[in-house]
Amino acid sequence: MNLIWASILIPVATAAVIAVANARAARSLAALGSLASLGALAVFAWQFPAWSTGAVFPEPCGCAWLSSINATLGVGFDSVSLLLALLEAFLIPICVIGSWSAISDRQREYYGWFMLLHASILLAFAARDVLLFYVGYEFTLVPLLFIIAIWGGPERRQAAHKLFLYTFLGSLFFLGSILFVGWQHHASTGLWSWDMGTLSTFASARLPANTQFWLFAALLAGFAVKVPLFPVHTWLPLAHNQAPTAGSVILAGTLLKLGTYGIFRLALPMAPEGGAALAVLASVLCTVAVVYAALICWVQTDAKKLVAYSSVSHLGICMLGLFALNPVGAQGSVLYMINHGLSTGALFLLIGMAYERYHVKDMDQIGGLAKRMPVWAFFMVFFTMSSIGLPGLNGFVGEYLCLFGTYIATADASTGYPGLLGPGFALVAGTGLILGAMYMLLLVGRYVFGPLREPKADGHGKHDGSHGHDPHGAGHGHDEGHGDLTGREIGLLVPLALVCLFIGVYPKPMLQAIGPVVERTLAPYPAAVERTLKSQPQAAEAAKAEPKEDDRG
Amino acid sequence: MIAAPAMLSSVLALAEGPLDAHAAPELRWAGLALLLPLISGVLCLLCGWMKVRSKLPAALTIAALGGAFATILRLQGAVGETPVVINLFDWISWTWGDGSRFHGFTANVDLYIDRLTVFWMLFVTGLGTLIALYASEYMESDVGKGYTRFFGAVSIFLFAMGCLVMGGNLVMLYLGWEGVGLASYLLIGYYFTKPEAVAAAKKAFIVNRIGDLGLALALFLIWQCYGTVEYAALWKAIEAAPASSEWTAQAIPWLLMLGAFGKSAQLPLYVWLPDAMEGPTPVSALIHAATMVTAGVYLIARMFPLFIVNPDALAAVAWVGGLTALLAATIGMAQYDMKRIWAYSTISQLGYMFLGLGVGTTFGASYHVFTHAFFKALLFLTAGAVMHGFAGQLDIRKLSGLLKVPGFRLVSLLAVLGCFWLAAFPFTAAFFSKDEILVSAFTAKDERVHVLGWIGLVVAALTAYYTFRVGFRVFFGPVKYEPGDEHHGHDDHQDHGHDHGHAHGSHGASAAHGGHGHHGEFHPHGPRWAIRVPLVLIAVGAMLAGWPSYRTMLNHGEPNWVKTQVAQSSAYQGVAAESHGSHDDHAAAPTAAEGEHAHADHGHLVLGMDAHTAVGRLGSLACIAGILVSLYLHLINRGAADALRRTLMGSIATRWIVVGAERKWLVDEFYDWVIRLPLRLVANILSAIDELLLDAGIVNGIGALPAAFGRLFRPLYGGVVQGYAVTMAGGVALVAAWVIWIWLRGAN
Amino acid sequence: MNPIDPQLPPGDPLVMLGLLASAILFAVGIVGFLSRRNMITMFLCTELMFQGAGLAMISYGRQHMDLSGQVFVIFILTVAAAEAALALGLVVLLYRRKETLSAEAWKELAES
Amino acid sequence: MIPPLLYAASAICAVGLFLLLRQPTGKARLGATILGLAGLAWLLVQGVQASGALGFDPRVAIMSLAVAMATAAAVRVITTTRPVFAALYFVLVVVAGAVAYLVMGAEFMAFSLIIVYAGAILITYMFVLMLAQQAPDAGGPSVAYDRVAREPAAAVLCGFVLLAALASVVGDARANQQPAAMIEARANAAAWNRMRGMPELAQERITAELAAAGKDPMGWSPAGGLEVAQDGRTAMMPVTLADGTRHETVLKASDLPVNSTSLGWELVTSYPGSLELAGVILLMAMLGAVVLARRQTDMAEDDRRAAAGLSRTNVEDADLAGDRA
Repeated sequence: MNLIWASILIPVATAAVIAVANARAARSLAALGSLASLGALAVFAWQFPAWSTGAVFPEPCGCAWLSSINATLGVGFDSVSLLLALLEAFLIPICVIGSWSAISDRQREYYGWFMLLHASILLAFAARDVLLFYVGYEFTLVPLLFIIAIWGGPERRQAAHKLFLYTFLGSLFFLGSILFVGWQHHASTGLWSWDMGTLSTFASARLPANTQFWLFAALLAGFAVKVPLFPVHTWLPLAHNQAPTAGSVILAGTLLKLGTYGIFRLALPMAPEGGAALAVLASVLCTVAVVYAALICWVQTDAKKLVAYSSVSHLGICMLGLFALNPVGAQGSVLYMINHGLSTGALFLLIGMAYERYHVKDMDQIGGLAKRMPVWAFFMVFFTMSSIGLPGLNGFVGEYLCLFGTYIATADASTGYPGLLGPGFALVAGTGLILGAMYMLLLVGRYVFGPLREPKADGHGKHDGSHGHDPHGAGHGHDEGHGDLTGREIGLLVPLALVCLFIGVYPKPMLQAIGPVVERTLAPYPAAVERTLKSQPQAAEAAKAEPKEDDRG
Repeated sequence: MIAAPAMLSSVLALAEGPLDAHAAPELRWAGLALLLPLISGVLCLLCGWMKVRSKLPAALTIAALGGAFATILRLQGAVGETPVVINLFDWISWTWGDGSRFHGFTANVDLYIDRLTVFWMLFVTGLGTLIALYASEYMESDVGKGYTRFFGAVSIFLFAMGCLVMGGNLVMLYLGWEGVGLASYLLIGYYFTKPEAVAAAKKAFIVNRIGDLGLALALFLIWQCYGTVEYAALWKAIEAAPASSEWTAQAIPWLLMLGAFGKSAQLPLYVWLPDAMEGPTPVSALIHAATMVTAGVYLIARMFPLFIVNPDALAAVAWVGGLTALLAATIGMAQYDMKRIWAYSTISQLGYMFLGLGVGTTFGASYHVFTHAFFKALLFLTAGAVMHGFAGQLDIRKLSGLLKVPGFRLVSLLAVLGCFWLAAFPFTAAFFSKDEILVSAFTAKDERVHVLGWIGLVVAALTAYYTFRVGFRVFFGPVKYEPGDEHHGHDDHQDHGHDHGHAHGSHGASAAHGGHGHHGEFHPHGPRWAIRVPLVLIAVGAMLAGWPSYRTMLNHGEPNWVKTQVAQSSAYQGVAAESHGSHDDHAAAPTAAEGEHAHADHGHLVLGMDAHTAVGRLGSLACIAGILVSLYLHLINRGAADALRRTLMGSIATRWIVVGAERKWLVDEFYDWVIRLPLRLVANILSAIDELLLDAGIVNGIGALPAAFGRLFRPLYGGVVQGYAVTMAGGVALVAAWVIWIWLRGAN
Repeated sequence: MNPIDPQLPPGDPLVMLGLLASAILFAVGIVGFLSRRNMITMFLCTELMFQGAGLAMISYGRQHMDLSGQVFVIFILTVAAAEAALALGLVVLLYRRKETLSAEAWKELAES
Repeated sequence: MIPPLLYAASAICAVGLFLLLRQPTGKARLGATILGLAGLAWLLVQGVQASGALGFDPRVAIMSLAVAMATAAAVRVITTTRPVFAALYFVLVVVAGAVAYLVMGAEFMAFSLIIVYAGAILITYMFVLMLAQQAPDAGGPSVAYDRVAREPAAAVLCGFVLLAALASVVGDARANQQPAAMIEARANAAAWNRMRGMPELAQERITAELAAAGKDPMGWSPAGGLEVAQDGRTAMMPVTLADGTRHETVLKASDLPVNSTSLGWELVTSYPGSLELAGVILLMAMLGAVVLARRQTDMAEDDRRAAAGLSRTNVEDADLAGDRA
């Protein structure tokens, strides 16, 4: 408990210190603070006793926060949220140190905001009280708004606005839903409670199916914006494209995961009837997202935008796994959240490193950088392979379990978890593998390989007016700018690569840690899915009578 | 509190898996075959890091691959009739619910060692070692630049191939499958500054991915039907419930087939292989001729129990194989680039193997894989040696009489020998393996495939023709050559010629150098020992590849060694029962089966002869006919070939033959127009929809609503103070009126 | 409740007239403020509104027989005087800037 | 008072004013004026009726006239296109207002109004008009930009919706009317209370009474306390005479202090803070006016021209700058 709060509050304290400290010391302080936060969390994870039980540790305390409605400061982790929080704490030092050379403007503010962003994301993952979760979830927007709007690319204002308003609108749905559930709980039991477990148990058991349907719909609508799911994704490419490198990394790495985590943690357990009823619709959206975003990636010329759209496609697969409503898919989905954070974060980092040297992201103007930066190219290929799911690297396990889960999510109950999807969904989403290879290799083929194309005017001329690149930096850019990665940069990438490799080669501990939580979350689903299947008699009959044609696919 | 340490320790515990009691102790070391290439890969990475500027990476790789070969040789002696599963460590495995069948998923890093595995690994590691040795000289101009990258990728390839072949479950196979794809990608794109190479690498990877999707879906289906993806458990499950009529079970072979066709370059996914020749020649030899492309054959052979229950799928495999063989042979006849011809011949030969699989002779297919691996590697490596010596020249019109060029005599000799094998000249190894396939085609129970036997014979003739077209043109005749445009292998060599606009294989432009203009300055340099030794060894291997058949022939009744290997594996499960049994009645007793050989062929007469005899004679005839035509057109009267071409081109009726064959039947263009361009169009439209309709239209539109609403009232705020006053006063008035109205209503 | 209820005690007609007059003056002041362009006239109109307010104060003071109403008129006068001083100072300032008294000469608050 | 009729009268007034704002001439102008006055008259009649008072009261007639005059003058203030005339009409409004104050018994405020408004504020306005309109026809003719009212319809609508609303309250005044006796009693109580605070006000009465009683009319001092009679109309004030005896003087309503005295007392006793604040406001206004005026003089000619959006006049400066360069 104390360690959790330590990991959350250390960044806050760091931000406070940075605010009054010397501007030159800001970056070192931020690095120290983020490493200390990681350390605290790592110690907690080391001592964490519930890796294999799926339980929440420590039991969330009843420390009052808003005592009139019994909102508490309850924090605690189960293995899923702990893994995600570890991912966050792991990425933040990388982001901070990765910004050392990129940000030379208003450093104190920058690192201060970053620390606050870190704290709020950790808070969201740690919170066991839904209102506290909301606070963490929502507060992330504030630092991110400033990070993008001040240190972003040329269209940073618009991007920041859109990000803020769009996701804020989404979270209103989410807030409304949890307030509704809390109020229902009060109306029904006379007690206020905002504990996730209590509310989930209450809502899933006591609310009628119809209410659950709308509850799930509202929660899904709220989180879908953050994930982002297909029709509500358009803020993401812009935000990614305009954000400074570290902002993109953390946005892709963990901020989007808040959406998927929200669905996993709140929407699915609270409204199983709704989840079962809406799984097909949501999965259709996911499947569309996979193909749609992948095709869009394929025609992008901006490297960062390409990777941004790939996030939409990848998260489509991730959510599809979740909506398979069986342990295979959900396992894959949770693992995918982590993997996506690692590999896409690394790709953004790499693109940012090249951008620092050339100030160009457009692949029409720049390419073949492998000749100049072989080490960079190595990592680029490595993380590309991780991103397109090469077995042996992290992407594979999550991606394949997601597809696998989707595939076996048929009405057939031999797995103990009847599902509503099936081979059709897996087939369409599986084309994402092909398309994924197409666009990622396009990226590698043009950006990394091929004849060397460099913008004629380096640094100075092509500077596109974004802040955050100091004039001095552009000055020595000519000598140093086109060199290969520096030791610091390699030092950032190597841990990422090692973690990717480890997860790919030995995912068993993570699978075993995630498994019990997933089973717990999905416990009400077999029954709910059965009911949904029965309520669609023609579909169920068709599924049984004509197994050759999977009509829902 | 100690959960995490416990977790960590389990990570590190790569415990030796439990072995079956009767297994030989050597099997414990099977993992070395995987580990050694992996180690050399990591060491190569370190070399790259340290910027090693010597041939150290090559030495490391050769040593590691040699070690792997030695391991496999030991296994060869130790492996028994029953397969052994060795668990290296747990990979993806967990259970849910009660953990019973269908309540768990297990795909560990297991090795499944049976004779098929060892047989396959034998030539993979053997050829890998030799070709690495060859490459250590071939690539020497890149020392300090791409040298470590090259050998690192080769190591990765061998590791992945090992996973593919030795893996104990389909997910391991998949790992290898994608891993070899990655290695192939890296090696095709080795000259990464050359756009063609990058494009070819990408193409290879993407086309393979289509097949991979099939394989992945098949994997899911297999789990769904049988509840496991581990071979050992799978065979048991199939035995327990052999032929399910569920569509799921029926669909498995079709999806597996898709995977196999992708990796092994069969119709309709063969298009990547010719382009893959952009890679360095040793790579073409190792990956794109001898080993990786046979993974599809391995897959189907390994999964044969799933195919045997589905005659339609088998027939499809046979037809695809036969047609691919024919198509590729016709294209190969009309190409001028030596490597490309060998590439098409590879596709064609792979077609034979699939034909063999389709007609039920896993033995024939595997045997052909075995023989083909040697002679095709030989041909590629000699081509590479020629290319190495002649600055990248590969155009068969610009090379002639190499047998007489000093330094190239041995290479040429070996190349011509290789041509004999490829043409399946009577009593060469390929003759026997091809014979096996064709006999099976003629005698298959499924009569739909008999015609494929005739197609196979035609292809045999075509093969002989195009093989010797190269042989006669390049190695015989008057000495005449012009160097390529690549300063490959020169000491003053600077930059791999990527700065030249085109590939070493592009012929048209090199003519600009003008016939003998270069002759004065250009001295082809012959290969040294590191190229010669592997060539000779491979040639010996190619000869020895026929040894099993010679032995069978000489002492009638002795089982073919290859057949023994194949028969004691899943590849023969059910074959005896299903197939007509021209070879065996029972997988476990090939000896007896061989004896009944003659009886089994009764009733399958080809041209009134016993199938074996007929195919032997017809095959020899086809081969010799092809060689003779080639001899006339390409050695005795070389002008005649051009004249023939002109004649064919002259007539509208025949023009399409030449144009089609030379332009590869426009398959690439067809794919471009039918798949890539529409997809690109759709992608552009979607991109526009996303940016204009979804984002700029709907999202920004909704975002603009409040602003638009505000703009309604904009005239009130013209900046003039009264404008604001009007609103204020109006607002006050309205509020007052409203309050009064409420009050009045309440009062009355 | 009907105000013309005979049961009610009779009201003071002076108060009624005073209130009506105050309302009318206030309304006319507003109308003037909104419809005139001359800044001086506009300020005169605000003075009209002050007049209305003052009259209302006096009327209610009379109705309740309370002197506070008159006291507030004193304050209104104070504020009016202060306003006049400042406002007219501003008017002069503005006039010097643009050589016109038209309020429409000043549109800097407008968007774009 | 029936709201619909009230609203109808307001509407007639509004139409009249609207027509007048459009600067009609001749008969149209006459018609509009008559219409407006008719509406006004109806409104006033309703007001008087609503009070429920019976019989003729000359004060009501005077008040009505004053109101009519104020209204008419106010309308002229906003319809005339000549600012000077507007100011003069405003004086008329102030005078009419003062009459109304007088009638309602606020004598002090009536005169202060005239002094402060007509005497001080309006004079300031006239000064400003003089300052601002340097044209030959300063103050006299209408200026071009203000010849036509802007948005008269919107303005009239706003104004008269407000009028209707406010006029509705007038009815409320009757409904909330407390019995006269009660009001009077309370008012008397307040007045006696004031008297208690300043017993000197009763001096005249006490002196007269003592003189009549043959005692030393000056030799008394207030004994404290004031006993108000039951009906509140009279009160008994005890005083201590020079000889120490107690004398009780009976005070009548006529002995209560006059308006100005009471007002002064009320102001000082009940609103001392507000009074101070008012002083501060006036001071601040004075300082503000000084600052506003000063800033203007500090500006150079070119700066002012630049501020006014005009081109710079001082071309020599530019030339000099060029030479220097």
